[in-house]
Amino acid sequence: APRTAAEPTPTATPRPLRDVTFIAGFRAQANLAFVAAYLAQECGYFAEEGLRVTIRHSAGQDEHLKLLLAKEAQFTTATGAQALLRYADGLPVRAVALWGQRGDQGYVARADSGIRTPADFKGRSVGIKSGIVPAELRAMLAGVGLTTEDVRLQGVGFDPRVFVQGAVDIYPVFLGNEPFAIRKTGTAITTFDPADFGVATLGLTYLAHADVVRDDPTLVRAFLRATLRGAQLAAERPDEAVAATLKYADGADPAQQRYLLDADLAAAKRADGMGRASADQWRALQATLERYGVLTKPVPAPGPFEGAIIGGLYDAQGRLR
Amino acid sequence: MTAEEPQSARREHVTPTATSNAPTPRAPARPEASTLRSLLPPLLALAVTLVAWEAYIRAAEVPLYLVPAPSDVVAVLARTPGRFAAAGFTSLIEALGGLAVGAGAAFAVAVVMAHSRPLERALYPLALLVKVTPVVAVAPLFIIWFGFGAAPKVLIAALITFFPMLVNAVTGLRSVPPAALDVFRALDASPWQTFRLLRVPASLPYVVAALKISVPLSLIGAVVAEWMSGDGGVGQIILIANSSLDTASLFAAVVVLAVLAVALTGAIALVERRLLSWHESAEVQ
Amino acid sequence: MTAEEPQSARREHVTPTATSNAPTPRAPARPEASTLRSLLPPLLALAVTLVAWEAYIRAAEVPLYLVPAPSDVVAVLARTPGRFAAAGFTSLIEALGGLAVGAGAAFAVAVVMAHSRPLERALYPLALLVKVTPVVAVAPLFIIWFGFGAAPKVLIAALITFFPMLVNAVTGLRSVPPAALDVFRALDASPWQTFRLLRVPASLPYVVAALKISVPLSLIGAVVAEWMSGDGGVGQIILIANSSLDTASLFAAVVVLAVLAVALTGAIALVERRLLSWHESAEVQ
Amino acid sequence: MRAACARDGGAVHVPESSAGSSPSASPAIEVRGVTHHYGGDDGLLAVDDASLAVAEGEFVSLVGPSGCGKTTLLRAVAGLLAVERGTVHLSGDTPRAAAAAHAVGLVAQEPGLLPWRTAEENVALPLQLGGIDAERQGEVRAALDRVGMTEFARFRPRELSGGMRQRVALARALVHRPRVLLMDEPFGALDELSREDLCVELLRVWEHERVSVLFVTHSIREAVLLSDRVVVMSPAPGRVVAEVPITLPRPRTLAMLESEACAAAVREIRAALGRLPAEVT
Amino acid sequence: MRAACARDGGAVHVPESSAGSSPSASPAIEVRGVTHHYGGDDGLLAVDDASLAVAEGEFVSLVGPSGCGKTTLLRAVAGLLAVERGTVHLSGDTPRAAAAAHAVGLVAQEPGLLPWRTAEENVALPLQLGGIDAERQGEVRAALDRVGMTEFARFRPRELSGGMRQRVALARALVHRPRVLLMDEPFGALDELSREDLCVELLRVWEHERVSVLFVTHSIREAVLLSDRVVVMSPAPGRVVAEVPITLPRPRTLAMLESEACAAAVREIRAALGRLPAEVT
Ligand SMILES: Nc1ncnc2c1ncn2[C@@H]1O[C@H](COP(=O)(O)OP(=O)(O)OP(=O)(O)O)[C@@H](O)[C@H]1O
Ligand SMILES: Nc1ncnc2c1ncn2[C@@H]1O[C@H](COP(=O)(O)OP(=O)(O)OP(=O)(O)O)[C@@H](O)[C@H]1O
Ligand SMILES: [Mg+2]
Ligand SMILES: [Mg+2]
Repeated sequence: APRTAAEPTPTATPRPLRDVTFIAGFRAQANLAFVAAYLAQECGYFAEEGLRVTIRHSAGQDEHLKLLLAKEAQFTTATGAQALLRYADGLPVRAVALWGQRGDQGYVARADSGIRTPADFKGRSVGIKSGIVPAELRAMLAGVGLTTEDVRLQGVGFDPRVFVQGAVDIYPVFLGNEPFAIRKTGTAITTFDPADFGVATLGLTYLAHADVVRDDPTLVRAFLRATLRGAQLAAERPDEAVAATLKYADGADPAQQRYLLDADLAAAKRADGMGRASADQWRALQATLERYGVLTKPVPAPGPFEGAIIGGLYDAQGRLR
Repeated sequence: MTAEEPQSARREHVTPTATSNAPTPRAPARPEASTLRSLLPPLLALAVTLVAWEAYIRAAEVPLYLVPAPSDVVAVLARTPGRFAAAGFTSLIEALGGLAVGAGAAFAVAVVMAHSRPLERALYPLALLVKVTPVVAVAPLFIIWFGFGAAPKVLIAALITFFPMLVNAVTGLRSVPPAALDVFRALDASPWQTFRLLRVPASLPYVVAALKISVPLSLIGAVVAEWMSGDGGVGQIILIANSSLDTASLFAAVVVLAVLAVALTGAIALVERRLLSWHESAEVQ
Repeated sequence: MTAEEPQSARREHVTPTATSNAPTPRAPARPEASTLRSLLPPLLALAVTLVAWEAYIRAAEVPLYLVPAPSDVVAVLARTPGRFAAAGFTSLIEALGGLAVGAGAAFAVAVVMAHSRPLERALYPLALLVKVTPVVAVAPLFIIWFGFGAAPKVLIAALITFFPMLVNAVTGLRSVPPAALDVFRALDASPWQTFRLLRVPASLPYVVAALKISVPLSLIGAVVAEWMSGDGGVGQIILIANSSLDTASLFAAVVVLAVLAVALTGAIALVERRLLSWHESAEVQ
Repeated sequence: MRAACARDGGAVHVPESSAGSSPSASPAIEVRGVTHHYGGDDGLLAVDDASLAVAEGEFVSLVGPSGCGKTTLLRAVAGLLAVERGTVHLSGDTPRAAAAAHAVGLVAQEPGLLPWRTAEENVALPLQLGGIDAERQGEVRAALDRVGMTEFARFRPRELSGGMRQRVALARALVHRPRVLLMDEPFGALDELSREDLCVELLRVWEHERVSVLFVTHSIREAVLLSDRVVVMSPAPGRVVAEVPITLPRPRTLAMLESEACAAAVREIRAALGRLPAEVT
Repeated sequence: MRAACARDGGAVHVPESSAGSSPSASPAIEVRGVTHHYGGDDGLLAVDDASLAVAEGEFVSLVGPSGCGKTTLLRAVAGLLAVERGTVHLSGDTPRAAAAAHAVGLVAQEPGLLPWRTAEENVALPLQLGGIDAERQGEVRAALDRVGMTEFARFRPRELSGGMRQRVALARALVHRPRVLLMDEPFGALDELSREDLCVELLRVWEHERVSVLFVTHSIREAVLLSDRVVVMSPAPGRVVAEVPITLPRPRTLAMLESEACAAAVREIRAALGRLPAEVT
């Protein structure tokens, strides 16, 4: 039976606590991957696992990866695609948990724009962030026999107001929160999740330094156990999870955070236990990235995902041991 | 204005008239009086701007998520004043730290550059390189090297304020009246005495000017640094507001920055009054 | 250096000696000669820095993803020179546009501010407000109002360069020798004549100085704008490099910026030589 | 007519009455009861009820201790300063009207040349402001000739010595053929020997121009050497305390400085200044 | 001894030889065959083989046309300029040694006061630089007294008139009791009447200090009024062309300016300058 903060573990207290730094790969918000850590901290799960965890955030550029590689942090978050690409770059990183079983990158169009399916993208202006055409867009278009030649690609920033004001027809979003923000402006929209159109995507992972995974699996296990418990608590008591988030994101809109958490919880659902992943999922992602030229390097064994540790935390019924 | 244009380089005199009159016109204007006079126009201008803005927003029915009306901004500030105050304080401390570090370092380098033209020419392009390096390129390094918390933010603010202070300090340290320099040398003053008693005081007006320029820069620096390390201060308020299209909070944050900038500039102006009452600029201001 | 310190305000003279000698020491130094002399030290300094940097990276075995060695940066530049050149050109155009617009607007406002102290006091805080407004807060508005493409980027660069130009231009327009002003008034010159023939030329040295300060600012502005609207120019290279841990490309982009900044500053210095040969500063530079 | 009378020194015997107003046609410069405070009535009283007149083609010097209001008075005549009380007329016009008619040439202690213009471009300024242009370049050349600066036409001010700059300023003040020439210690920044040279220069020029001069100076001997009449002002607040006609013949030479007539004039002026040799030290 | 001889004017009959070196104890200032180019040998020859000497407690003026090298020479004596050829000694020491011994007081045309210091703080500078401090504030007061600036002790330079600034500069040059006082046109920027006042001032001070003075000026009459001896330099490149002893009795008064003896000295000096009244104009 899952422990809760109410009944602290007897084994926890005597051990000297180990210092661990977790840096969330973006600013504080209610991504399940973040919330899991917030609650693990809040409810003392980390302590029970013998960890003294410092939680940091990054601006969503690549500094969290640099910090991980510099061993300033032991754990961070990255999308499945990022994990795969960096791993293929030969950098010593491994994903030790996969939260989002599907990617959180999608697209929105105004409901009154007559854009209902990816096929309707034809001839419309499609926004792309940071100048890179994502594989999932290419894949989604390919699914309906289109290429990026058939749409007008338009670099857009990180501010949906340009979409709300009609500067672009189709806008790239983080499905978890941006649709909510856009609807708040009174704009009715249709959302497009590539996964719904058979595109293989993966969401956020926990990333660890390869050395840590190899030399110190117990540390990884302890961190995962604590955060998985946090995630479970988040699933049971989402309001507490949002409250915990707001401690890190003072002034954020609770409703929007709740929306994000719910979306992530839905995306994290998995019969054999949250955070796990199958080799097939990763192979499918790899295939997509290779097909659309995002991944050009070979992916050496054993692959970006280390599933054994998290697997060892679950029993046959997918319950946390 | 031109009518009373002071006459160019009026020759000075020692007649009784002069000795009794001359000081009077030269003495700087009464502070409190001038302060009041100098405060009125900007307040007026501000009021006008705000009213016009509010009116436009209402007339054109600009949606809140796009541009808030002043009233919206005030409302946000009023709802959680503590939050904005705290954030402002955090950023202020970082900015001040950055100002201190950046100005200090720049002045030190300026001492070297002022010492010889070739050295100045040698170092200037490097300073320029520092100047054009986008913060994002170095911020992660700073975090890696100096950990999280205030240190990297202060250093980023320092980085941004470094350049203007350098340029002015070099000019200032060079702006020594040659006649005074002659006197020092005729009295066999040591280099250290000349530096301490002559060059440094002579450079003060330029240093103060640079500080004024650097105030907004240091605040911007602190904010950008806060984005990079994704926590604390006005920077975070802006980030969060941005993510939820909360433009009212966004502009409120900007208002906080503006207030801080004006306050700091005012503080410097006060220091200037006390410290540089001897300087010509004291007259015109 | 101090030994030959020019004597303070040497009284001038009309003796034959003087008429024959006086001009000579005052004439500005031969351009080409001084250019060469002024180029050597910085190049040396640069070389030293690069060598030291490379050596450190190799000695300390700093990983590439953290800080690249100069050789790595050069390699990246050599691999896709066209890409960097194109991006640099894009950003350069935006920066120049911004410089032109920002400087132009600032000068126009300066003309108003220079006209009366109260107006200056009134507008200064507003200018300060503009200065502290983080680009992220306004960039989207610019895109919404002016569409995608160059326009918003130019305007953001302009926004950033506005402030220093304003401050200097006001000072410059005020720096008119009163004696000359008297002559104009005694000849009943129209305000327009006084402005065109006296105030504007007198302000040029200050304007040029401000341009020098603004060059790096305008480039930074263009880059930030490119992040905001996420396409084109050096900004995009930085963005992509950042999101793919490609530090070498990141630094390569910074190098491109630095080169552009140095080039622009140099160009301005040349203009200065031609345009301001009459100004004291021509001597010391 | 004036050139002649200047030569035989006849014109210098201006009737004292001219200090008020000349009976004949209105004088070139007429200042009546001018009073001026700086900074409002409760401010500093710079000039107190001063009156003087300069006849057509007359050379009048204004001497007085520093701060007595000489510059203030001169600026009033040049129309650079709106006086508080009293009237100023140039051949019957107001100063601004005279300025508008380009009837005034001004040379101040600071040459006030435009540093970005060459000597000849500076001299051309009055013509340019008057809308007369290139076609009259001849006059610019002529003006530069008159002050012996032809060879320096293309020099910038910073390439010229102080004395040379004053010569250019003088040429600029004369190029548009003003009726009145106002000079405020034009040689104040120069050394004694250079001053003497420029005085000789100025005398030569003046003797060829149909121009009336009001010349402010500190140097009593300079005033005596140059003037038909010397107006003496009291220490501040400035009042006109004496007018000393100079009877030295024209053309004047430096040698005359040694003459007894000169010494006498100097003594008279010093006395008017309350500077009797006896009572000093 | 000096005060006396200065009074009866005996000391002024310095043997011409003293231009080279005085037979007695080494003179206060001795300049021998000094030559200096600005900007290297091929540069501008400013001073050409100039020699002069100032005896203990003697007041010597240096006159010459502008640009003849007076300031250059004075700066060499003050140790501000390393001369190319020739020797400079102050009571046998090198200029730098004399400076190190705080034996030199300097007053240039620009007062060169520190604008951020009050008059008294400026006067205190030499003591401060010499490591002597507060305990000698008395001397600062005394120095200010001597130049009649006591009441302005707390004024900043920009609150003082030009003449007042020069008085403060003079006090600063005297406060550390230097053996030699070097003055480079200290009154150049003042008007004639103020100059006279300050000359009288300077004479009063000098008659109470045991100090030897080298005084650079453009004004021949000023030189005559002040000096025991006037050294005349030729136009550039500067050479010493004459030494004119002034036989006016001490203490001097402005009245003496009117005396025939003065006029004679002036004529002699003008002649030496190649400025015979005859040949002018
Ligand atoms: N623009 C001004 N504002 C205030 N006071 C002034 C101004 N100009 C002159 N004064 C004062 O008015 C008085 C007369 O000044 P003015 O310059 O006319 O005298 P002056 O005879 O020209 O003196 P100088 O011979 O030194 O030039 C002086 O006390 C001076 O301080
Ligand atoms: N620092 C310098 N660099 C180059 N030339 C100089 C410098 N100082 C003076 N000169 C030149 O040397 C010559 C002598 O200058 P100096 O100042 O000694 O003459 P002066 O007699 O003091 O002139 P004045 O009476 O105008 O002060 C002049 O031609 C001057 O232009
Ligand atoms: Mg005057
Ligand atoms: Mg000199």
